[in-house]
Amino acid sequence: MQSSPATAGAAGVPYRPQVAAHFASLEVQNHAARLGMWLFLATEILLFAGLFVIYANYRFLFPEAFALASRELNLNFGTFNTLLLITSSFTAAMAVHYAKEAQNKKVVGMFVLTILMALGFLVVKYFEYEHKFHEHQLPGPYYAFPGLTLPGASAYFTIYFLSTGLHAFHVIIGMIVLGWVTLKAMRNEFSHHNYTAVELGSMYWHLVDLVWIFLFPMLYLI
Amino acid sequence: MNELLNNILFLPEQASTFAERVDNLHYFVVSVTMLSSLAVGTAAVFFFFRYRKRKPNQTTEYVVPSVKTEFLFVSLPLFFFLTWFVIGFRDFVFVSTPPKDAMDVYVMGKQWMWKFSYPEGPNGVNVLHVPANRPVRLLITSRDVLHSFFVPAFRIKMDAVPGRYTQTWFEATKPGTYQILCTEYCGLSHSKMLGEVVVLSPEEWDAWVKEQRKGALQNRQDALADLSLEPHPARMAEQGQKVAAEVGCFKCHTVNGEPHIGPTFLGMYGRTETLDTGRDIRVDEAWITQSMMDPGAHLVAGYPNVMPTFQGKLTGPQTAAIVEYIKTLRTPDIRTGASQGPTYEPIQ
Amino acid sequence: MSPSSSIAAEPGAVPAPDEHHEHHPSYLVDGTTVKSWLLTLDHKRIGVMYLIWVLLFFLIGGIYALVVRLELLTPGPTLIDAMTYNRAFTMHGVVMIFLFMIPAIPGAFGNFMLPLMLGAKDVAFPRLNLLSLYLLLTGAVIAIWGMINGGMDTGWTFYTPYSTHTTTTVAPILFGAFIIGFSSIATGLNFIVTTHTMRAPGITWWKMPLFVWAMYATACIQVLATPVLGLVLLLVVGEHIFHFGIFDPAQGGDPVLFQHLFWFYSHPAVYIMVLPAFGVMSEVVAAFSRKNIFGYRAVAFSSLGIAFVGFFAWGHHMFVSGQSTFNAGVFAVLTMLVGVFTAIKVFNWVGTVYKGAVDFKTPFAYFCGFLYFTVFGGMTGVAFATASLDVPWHDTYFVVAHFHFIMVGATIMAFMAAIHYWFPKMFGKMYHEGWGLVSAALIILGFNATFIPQFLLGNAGMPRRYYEYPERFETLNVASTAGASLLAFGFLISAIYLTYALVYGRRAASNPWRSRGYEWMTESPPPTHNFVGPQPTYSEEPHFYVEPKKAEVPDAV
Amino acid sequence: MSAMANESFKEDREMRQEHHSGPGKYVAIWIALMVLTVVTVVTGRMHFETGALALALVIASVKGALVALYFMHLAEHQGASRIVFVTSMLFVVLMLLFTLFDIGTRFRPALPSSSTPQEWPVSTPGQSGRYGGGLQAPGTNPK
Repeated sequence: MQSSPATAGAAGVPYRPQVAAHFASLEVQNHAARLGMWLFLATEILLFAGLFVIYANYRFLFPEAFALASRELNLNFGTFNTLLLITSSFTAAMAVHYAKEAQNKKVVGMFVLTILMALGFLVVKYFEYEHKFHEHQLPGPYYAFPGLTLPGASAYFTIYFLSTGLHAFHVIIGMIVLGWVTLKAMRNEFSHHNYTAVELGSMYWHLVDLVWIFLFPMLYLI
Repeated sequence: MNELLNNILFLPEQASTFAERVDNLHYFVVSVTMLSSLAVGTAAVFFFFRYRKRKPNQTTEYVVPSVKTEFLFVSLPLFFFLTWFVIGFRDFVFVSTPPKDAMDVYVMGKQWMWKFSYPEGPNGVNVLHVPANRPVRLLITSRDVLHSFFVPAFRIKMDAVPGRYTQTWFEATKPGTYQILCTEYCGLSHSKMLGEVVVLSPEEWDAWVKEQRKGALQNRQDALADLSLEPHPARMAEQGQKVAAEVGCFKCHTVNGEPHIGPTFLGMYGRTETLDTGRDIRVDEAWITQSMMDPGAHLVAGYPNVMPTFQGKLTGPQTAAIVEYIKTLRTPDIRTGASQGPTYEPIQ
Repeated sequence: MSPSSSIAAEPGAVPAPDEHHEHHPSYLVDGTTVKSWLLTLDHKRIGVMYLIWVLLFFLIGGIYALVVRLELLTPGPTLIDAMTYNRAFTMHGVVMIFLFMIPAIPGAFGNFMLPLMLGAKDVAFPRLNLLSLYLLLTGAVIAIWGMINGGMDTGWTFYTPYSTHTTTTVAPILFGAFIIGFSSIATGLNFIVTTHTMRAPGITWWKMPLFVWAMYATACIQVLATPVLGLVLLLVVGEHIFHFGIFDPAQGGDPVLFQHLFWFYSHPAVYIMVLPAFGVMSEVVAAFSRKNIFGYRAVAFSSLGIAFVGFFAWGHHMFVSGQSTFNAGVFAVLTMLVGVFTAIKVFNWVGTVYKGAVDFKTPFAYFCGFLYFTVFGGMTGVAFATASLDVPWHDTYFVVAHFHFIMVGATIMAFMAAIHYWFPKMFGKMYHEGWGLVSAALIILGFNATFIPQFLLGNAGMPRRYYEYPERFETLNVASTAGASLLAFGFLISAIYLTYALVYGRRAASNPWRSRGYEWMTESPPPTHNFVGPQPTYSEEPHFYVEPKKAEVPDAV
Repeated sequence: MSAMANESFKEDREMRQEHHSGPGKYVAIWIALMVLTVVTVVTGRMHFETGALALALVIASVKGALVALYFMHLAEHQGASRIVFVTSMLFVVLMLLFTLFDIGTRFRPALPSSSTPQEWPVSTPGQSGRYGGGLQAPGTNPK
């Protein structure tokens, strides 16, 4: 699903991009692919917006519980993950830069770095989750953390797990998309004429980063 | 005129101050709608005939509206819509803000009945008594899922949300009996969740309250509730819950799934329990009854033998009612402990 | 995902070069294998497949509707027990909304007509287009599986906490609806990109047919609203299985917040259903009164206006839900604006007929019905938005009648008009005009006979979703059920003569209506890539009947 | 392949006005993002009484804008892409505002009852807390 807008436009014949029969020119085709990707990203933004709305409402209702519960999170892990994700976004942007210059090796390198950092992000997330499970800081009825019994604390952890879980799912999808683009780069496919796949894949990755940029202060810093 | 429009529109009788306000707006909206639709419809039909096609491949003039026409198209509906909004929202504020001197009645919806309580008693099931010509504020909550309290004759409606109170109010204008309906889908017997408002004249109301607070009418009240539309097993379960509260079952048994001094009632019926003898039994009516009468006989493993016998303390129907009640706690769709709302205790 | 990747190398969709250059086969016969249909990338074939499926879903939803109506024939239990009834009305709502109303016009006619109207060879992402059809079917299969294995009894609004605690099969049906949401997003995304990038020379934004404008506005709503529904459905499924407590009052959750999120999608969803209908009708009224649209820009803008303001009117579903009075006021005013935009459209449609040349054919008959349903459905909608009138009407049969008028009535009229108007375009056959008019009359009459009693029932105070009802409501309910059977009879007639026409109908001329909509500038049925030879030029706006240019409109009559 | 022309050339050209600049820009943005992250963590740790959330959100918005404008090339692409992004943001904000309006102005007891328990008077005159709610005492109750 995620990759469809990206692939649909670019009929993937190696080395030389081909214009699908129904497009007037390659430019239009790339424009369509990019616009499609933006629309898809808009749907992703609205998807997360639902969670943001839930978060905002419950934070409004339970300000103290949310403030105290957020201090239960490990800020060091969170900060590290933020820096990691921003750096991975940077390498993804560099990949687009190299793709335009047809330096496919460097594209591969940048994307491998990005994927490794994504993996690192997930590993850190795993340790955070494990700690939460250990402390019984779990959603809703499974919440049994004796250190914080204010009403709303369980709602905080419900939202924490839902939003970071959904985000982690997007990280995984992003890794798959980037992996696929990396494979194409290994086949030396990209050049100034044909870098749409790199661009769209990295746009998706930037969105994952963008969402985290908002999730981080919301969850860790209030 | 009012009467006639009421009949044409199939509206129920007007029995509250709000009903009159709503209906006036209703008549206004309906008449404007009908007149303007008639105008649009006539224009359309006239055009259909006047400008019918006379030859194949007929060409037409190129007509575009002037700015003036478009302005008319926008401003005319906008004018009426905003007028209606002003009137309607004024009335909406009226019905959402109870007067300061309103008397309070607590309303609780549960599957599938309405319970009413007055701050100083009494309680009622499915029948709400109120005095005429006096504002009554309803503080509405729910024990389980969403319900909605609707009295067509008063034109009022408000959702009952579990765990919190919503409010609405009315001032009944004439004594009589009016139907209460539930308008938020709430499960199997949603359409049976009916009740009635009995509006009493001030003298009758005073007498009624006095009598109720003496408790003399409690029996009659129960009888009334028995005749209500509520299904029989639910009624028994309801009684069972009352009895269980009265004799103190809940001191040791929870209904929210947590083990306490005794095993929880939640999901007890039909559950397989391991007894202290090591034997597994499936909880049924007989076992529950026996446990009430001779608690030590078949003790669930892990619980102390501290329960007193209820032999002779409970009548047969009461025992059956408690069993019925425990049976209702069997399925996950019975929500217990969900509501943070008031706990209604029976008036002694 | 699999269809999109597996068809990457499928050559069946791109036909081999044809020897007879002048004799391109129509899309219907260009490839006759089952595979050439199921894996086609041709927007026209996808549109036809959508049409077949949504008609099937319409049949399922219609059967549920008849069951519900039959049950309500008498005050007590009539035919089925309460549980079955509760499931039946839920399924009626779910099937009709998610499987018929939302995909119907965009999926079937949007897919077919949008590229033709833009002078394009296909939509921007043909594979995504096919994927959206199969996502719809996947979602439908999951949901229908859930319906067969238990069904759901929450009503189509899935209000928590009932939906998270009922023991019926909530999870598969909501998950099915979630997948259908992806299909809807894919369609919308495709249409927006197509409109932006695929317009042929001459078709500037202000020369796009109004159907395209309506589809564009619809697509914006689909893209922006559906993700929120997806999230909400997932949360409800999660609640139902794990009891997170996100909307559970026992854990501090707020059921009213669920309603906010739900209606943030589901109110705009009403416009997903009705805006395409407005678009179809703008085409039909222009074609059959042989006139340019009166106030073209006003109609186009009002589509966008409805799409935008419609997003911020959702709170009028919640006037008596415990929402704040202040919010009720804000949402009431914004709802009035939707009413104004709709009124602009109505006036301009009537204005279009002015000085026209009305050809009273079946689609135009449906236009009359549509106008009627839109005016009365719209006006009752405005009445609801006054907030105080909503208090007695909320969740009564008045609501049921209102949305069946505006949402269903208008959409069904447009759907039927679209079938009739574009039947020769899509299939190259002609239906029987007389039967068309008869069944249109029956459907419009039946619709009124069904729902006018329901308006009165609502006034009298009968709540919706009632299995049994007090006896004083019986007469009106009987009238409504009788009307429903008339309605069903009307649809039966159309089904018969349309099927007959499909098989035995006489060949239609390329442009039997002599319409000057852009979609008629190619042959009917169109060849696989829509145009043979030079691309048509679009120098005039659509529905320009001032001076006929015979050379451009191939007309064989 | 075929001679399909297209009305949207102009729009397309606007979108293609890209300036292929060196990696320096990306490095600068990356450093800015890292610095802003450190800033938001440091200020977040201070736990300001007022405006902590607002400050955090402002910093996050700046970071988000940097990512969208430069990493996602929104600064170079004009036209539809920008409209799409801005519209989706607008809808998020409006959705937040309308729901927050609601809980901000709702009848107090209609909020989750456990949210602010200390502010709920458990008993009010004439109600003796038995009917549980801790509602504001109404003006007068019937004798």
